[in-house]
Amino acid sequence: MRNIVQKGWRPLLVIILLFVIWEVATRVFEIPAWLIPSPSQVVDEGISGWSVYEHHLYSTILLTLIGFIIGTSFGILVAICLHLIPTVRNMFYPLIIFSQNIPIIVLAPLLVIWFGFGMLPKLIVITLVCFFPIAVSTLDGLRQTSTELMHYMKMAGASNGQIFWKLEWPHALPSLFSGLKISATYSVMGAVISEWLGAKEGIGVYMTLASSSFRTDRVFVSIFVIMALSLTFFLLITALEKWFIRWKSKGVENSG
Amino acid sequence: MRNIVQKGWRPLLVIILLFVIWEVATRVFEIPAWLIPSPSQVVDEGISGWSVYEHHLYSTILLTLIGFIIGTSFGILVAICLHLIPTVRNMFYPLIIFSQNIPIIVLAPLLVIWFGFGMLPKLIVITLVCFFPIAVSTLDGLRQTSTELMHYMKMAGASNGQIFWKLEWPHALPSLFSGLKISATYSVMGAVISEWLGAKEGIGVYMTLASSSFRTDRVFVSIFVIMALSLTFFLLITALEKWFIRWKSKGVENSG
Amino acid sequence: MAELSLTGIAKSFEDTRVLEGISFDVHDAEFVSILGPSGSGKSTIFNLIGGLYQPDEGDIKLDGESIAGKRGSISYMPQSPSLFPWRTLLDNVMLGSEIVGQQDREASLQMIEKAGLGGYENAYPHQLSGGMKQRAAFIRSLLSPQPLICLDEPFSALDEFTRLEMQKWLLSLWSEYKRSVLFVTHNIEEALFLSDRVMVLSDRPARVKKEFKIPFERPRDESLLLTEEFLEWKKAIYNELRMIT
Amino acid sequence: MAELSLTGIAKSFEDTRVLEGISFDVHDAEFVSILGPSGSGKSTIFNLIGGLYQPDEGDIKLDGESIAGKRGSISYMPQSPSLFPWRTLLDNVMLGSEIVGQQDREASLQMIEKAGLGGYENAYPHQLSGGMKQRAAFIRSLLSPQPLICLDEPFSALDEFTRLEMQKWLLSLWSEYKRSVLFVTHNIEEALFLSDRVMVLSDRPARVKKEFKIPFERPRDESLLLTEEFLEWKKAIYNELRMIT
Amino acid sequence: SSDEQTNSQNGDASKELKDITLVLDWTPNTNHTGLYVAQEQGYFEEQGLDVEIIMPSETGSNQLVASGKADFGISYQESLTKARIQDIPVVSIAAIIQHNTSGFASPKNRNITSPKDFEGKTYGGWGDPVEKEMISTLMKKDGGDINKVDIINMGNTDFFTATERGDIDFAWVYYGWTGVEAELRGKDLNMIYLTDYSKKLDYYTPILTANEKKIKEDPETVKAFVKAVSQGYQYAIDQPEKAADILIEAVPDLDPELVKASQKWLSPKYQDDADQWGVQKKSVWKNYADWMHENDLLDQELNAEDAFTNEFLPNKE
Ligand SMILES: Nc1ncnc2c1ncn2[C@@H]1O[C@H](COP(=O)(O)OP(=O)(O)OP(=O)(O)O)[C@@H](O)[C@H]1O
Ligand SMILES: Nc1ncnc2c1ncn2[C@@H]1O[C@H](COP(=O)(O)OP(=O)(O)OP(=O)(O)O)[C@@H](O)[C@H]1O
Ligand SMILES: [Mg+2]
Ligand SMILES: [Mg+2]
Repeated sequence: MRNIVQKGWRPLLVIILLFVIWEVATRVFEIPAWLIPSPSQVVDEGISGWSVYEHHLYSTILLTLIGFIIGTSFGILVAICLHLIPTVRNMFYPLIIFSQNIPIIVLAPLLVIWFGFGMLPKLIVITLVCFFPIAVSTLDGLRQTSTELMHYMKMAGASNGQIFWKLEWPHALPSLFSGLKISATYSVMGAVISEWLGAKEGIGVYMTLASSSFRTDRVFVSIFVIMALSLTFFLLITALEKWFIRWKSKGVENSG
Repeated sequence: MRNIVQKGWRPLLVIILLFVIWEVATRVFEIPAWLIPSPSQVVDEGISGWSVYEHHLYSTILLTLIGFIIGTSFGILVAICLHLIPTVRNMFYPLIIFSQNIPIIVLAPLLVIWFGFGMLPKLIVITLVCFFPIAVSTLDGLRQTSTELMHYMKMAGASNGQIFWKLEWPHALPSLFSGLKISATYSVMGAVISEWLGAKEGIGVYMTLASSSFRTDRVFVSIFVIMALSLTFFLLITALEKWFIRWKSKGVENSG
Repeated sequence: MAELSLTGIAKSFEDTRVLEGISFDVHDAEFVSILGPSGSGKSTIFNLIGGLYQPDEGDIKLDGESIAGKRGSISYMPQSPSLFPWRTLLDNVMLGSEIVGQQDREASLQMIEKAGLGGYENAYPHQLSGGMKQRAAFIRSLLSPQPLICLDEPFSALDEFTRLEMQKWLLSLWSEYKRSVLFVTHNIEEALFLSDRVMVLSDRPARVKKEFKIPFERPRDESLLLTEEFLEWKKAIYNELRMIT
Repeated sequence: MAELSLTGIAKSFEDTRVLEGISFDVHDAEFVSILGPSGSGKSTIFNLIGGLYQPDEGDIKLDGESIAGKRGSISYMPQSPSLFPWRTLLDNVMLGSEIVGQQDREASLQMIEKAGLGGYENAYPHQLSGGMKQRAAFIRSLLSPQPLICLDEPFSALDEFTRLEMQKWLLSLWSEYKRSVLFVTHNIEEALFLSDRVMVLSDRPARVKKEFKIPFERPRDESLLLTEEFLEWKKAIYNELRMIT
Repeated sequence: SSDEQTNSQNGDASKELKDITLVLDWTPNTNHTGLYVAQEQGYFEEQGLDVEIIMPSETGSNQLVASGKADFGISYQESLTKARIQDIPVVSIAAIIQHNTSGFASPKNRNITSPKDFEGKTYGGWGDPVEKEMISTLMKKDGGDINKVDIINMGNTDFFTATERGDIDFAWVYYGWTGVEAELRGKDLNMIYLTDYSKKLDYYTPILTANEKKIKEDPETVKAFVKAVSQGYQYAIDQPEKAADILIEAVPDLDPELVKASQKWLSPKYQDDADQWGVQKKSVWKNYADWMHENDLLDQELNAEDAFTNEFLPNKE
């Protein structure tokens, strides 16, 4: 905590500086609000319009969380399966890569056609978005274990399961968290995209409406809300990472 | 090469099986082509329509390549700067994370309003898409060097530059390639999105047109083209990875 | 029961023959040492017994069953400590037995104490000195329950006293539990002090050059190291090794 | 020129005091060894001299200038070989000199040959035996040009003959180039055979327990190892060490 | 082949031509035929213009035109009304189709013949509040209750798929495109046109737009542009088949069958009962804005006079 406070002031300064430049620029060049609203206008709308987008926000958070949990669990699970069962890996690894190459935004409308307007197509979208970064990172992390430790485990007669849980999994954790961080950020975007597929509520809906009534200030509010949301998410994952890989942070402290 | 041929048949089999199921399903259930076209229809259109989408394809490839190169170079560069200069890292690392949280699809239309229809807004979109995975992976890879080797380098009086080029950079390569693989796939998507912003050619344009004329078969053709494109891209990166990290593959061969 | 027998083992890495026609036995409850020049193939023999590699020729039998390519039949201490950076000393030490499913926290803590590592139970490997890591790896192998223990230069990073301490401890454990021990070292005194038999390997490609049966009575004592007989044996093996290199 | 002097060095890790009031000098072109129990703090002294850590108390001077916390003033061989897995043997060996910007491929190849690693120039570390890795790390430090060399148990993984070979080689290089050497070992004979002075450290917290000035003439020869005087010296140091542990 | 044509026509004269960008409102379709005709037949060139037609991004054309990134745009009345309320300086310079051709379509088997029949049915829209008000207005006229209609957001999903799957019963479509596609597919639709129920709802869609600055500073170009466009639409009115062929030629990715059929249906509607193609009436602008204001879809009243102008339409010979 103290760490954040201590280190936090520099980036905060940079951000504040950026905002000041932006505010001054919009005033000096008299940029109309529909083109680029000034930060003060955006903040104004963000505060006064809270009641307007509050329920949209909750709905998006919920969708993001569910999608993220399903998507990453699925990604990790698939990575583990592929890693542990070479036959399956040979069969499906290329397909996983394929899966990522499916253009989600293109596919999304088709998903609705096939699965209707319920939760299912939305969750599929978020899952697809989260799935790839986490699956690829996890797989890479699992494969890059130290040969020395691997030799020990094999010689000691560790079963594949043991090699996995005691060596490969802890070794892959940093890599997995790398992927989780990326997925966390993308899942929010995935939720917004999936809301465009047809939803009654959500930041995605709020934004579409704002954009179609040329309320650029509201579009910015939704951009900031989305950013805030995914940042919060990112920080949560980082905190979890710190907790799970504390042996590493301990190491870094001492190697001063 | 032989490796690919030897291992390639399994995933190919799975894919072929999927296609067969799909083909049979569309015939048995008499699914109309505008809902889900059968693979044979898609392949037909893919071959006979080649001349229609050929120039779209080239345009997308070009855009993807330029965007990918700019985006990843920028990502790697930023990661390196942040890693090497702690003050800069403290100031900008949170902003990098912020940068990813900018919802690109939301921002994209605004980019066009601000920057017009030229290459600039398109390249900004692809750069933003590529930037984050590569920057985060590279940074993570750079930070996770072995303490033992780091101690040696420091004791040997290596300058920060030397520590970087001789230890951290080669150590980060696997991680960097992990990120490159993700970016490669995303850059194609980024290009398609940026084509939706207003372009004359490109797979994104082709697809929009197909979709608005209810030509579901062409939508599928574009989905497959996009997939093929990003897969090719992914494989290129993987080949590069094999080449750059050959000491590792050598290790795996011998540890039988 | 643990009767190990190697017959006609050969192994090459990329066209360089490392081992050639290696045959020897380790009888039940026997203590056998392997001496040989650096790079001759001692660790490779362990890797073959441990099933990490397949021998190119020949067979490896434990209690009459072939274990070539079969893993988990020995408790093993590798030449480099190979501790897991994310585990504390205690967790590292218990790993070998954990794999077999027989953890004993109490015994582990006692062993740690005995190896002079008391107070470091919760330290991570990077907080330990080289010798401390080696001792941790040694305890880890002792705590694994397999009847054949293979130790690859277990005491090379230890000072003379800690080393003697460890050797005596190893002997006492060995005489108590009667496990078979295969021991790689490059210290002739150590081999003599500990073993029933000493095998000397030739340079690449390695063969069993000579086998010495060590007649000293057990239980052995530090004082043995200073006896005339010991020194003579040492000279004999020394000369044998000198001829190789 | 390389005159090292440590005065009143103290160092703690998380409330455990490891070093306490360590003071000693290494004169120009002198060969000084450090003996001490495992975990006493020998490697830590090297880390302090190398500038990896700051001493809690005291100062380290090289040629009159303080080098506490300053890196790159020594050529260094760590206790674990610390070879870079993505570099071939040759590239690993040249790393130390590469850092200083004075690569000499020819000299490196000669050194590799001399260390008995000829033919392994293009092997990656995982293809080398434990002793071979150690020799590679040793050559790497020799090829670094700094006038003070710090070697942390450089020969612990070598058989007696290769070790003697390396020791003789080190001595010949030392007498030729007159660099100052600080040498950590746990082998009393080795310390005696090589050094001008031997420093004995006490157990934690380590202090310089005793200092022996070794009077053997140079150049020294293998035959020295068998002389009566040598054995007496050995006994003296042995007893000193025994009192510690 | 379209390349060849433009090349041969532009030829060496292209040097003196003025570069013009035109943003569409959606993907090219028969609403835009006149534009493509003007381009392919060289009407633009005759006016000294080199026009580039660009597809829009999600936000549509208004802001692009207002910010000057595009010179002209295609929009529709409702969007332009909202834009002007937000002080976005765009003006409508011609109505491409005289009367609103949109309406609520449903498959025949849903038995929706009047707005009252919406009760108990599901409407699929894109989440805009205007949809609810529109349905409500129609139903009130017909004695129906809006609260008995289930309104869901179906995003970009197309009408056929959504109705076929049974997710929705009716949707708001342009007959000229979706309705004609239904004819081609042999699917019978019931259409309820907005214009049949309220005059207020007869708004212009689509329209041709330019920004205020351009109109003030460069009226010649605007005039020239509108003239060429007007010629293009006149051609489409007179020769629907040929016009359709030109569109198909220019945008080969479109479905030719659909374009031909749609063109045949739409050509007479461009001018319809007006004196001249492109004429706009103040009452139409005012009525619809008032309706929106009454239903809380606008938070201000529109100054209808400033929203459109007929002054650039060519003088009727
Ligand atoms: N980074 C560290 N964090 C915490 N404690 C450490 C660290 N490095 C060393 N120590 C402790 O300092 C003490 C001395 O370690 P050092 O490595 O100097 O011993 P050594 O004399 O080299 O022993 P050996 O002969 O076994 O290598 C040990 O008790 C060790 O646990
Ligand atoms: N994975 C491998 N790939 C290629 N060569 C290898 C591999 N492992 C070992 N070798 C080679 O086999 C030979 C014997 O190695 P080994 O590790 O068995 O020696 P050792 O007797 O244990 O030596 P030391 O006493 O130095 O540890 C060496 O020349 C080494 O280079
Ligand atoms: Mg070995
Ligand atoms: Mg040490």
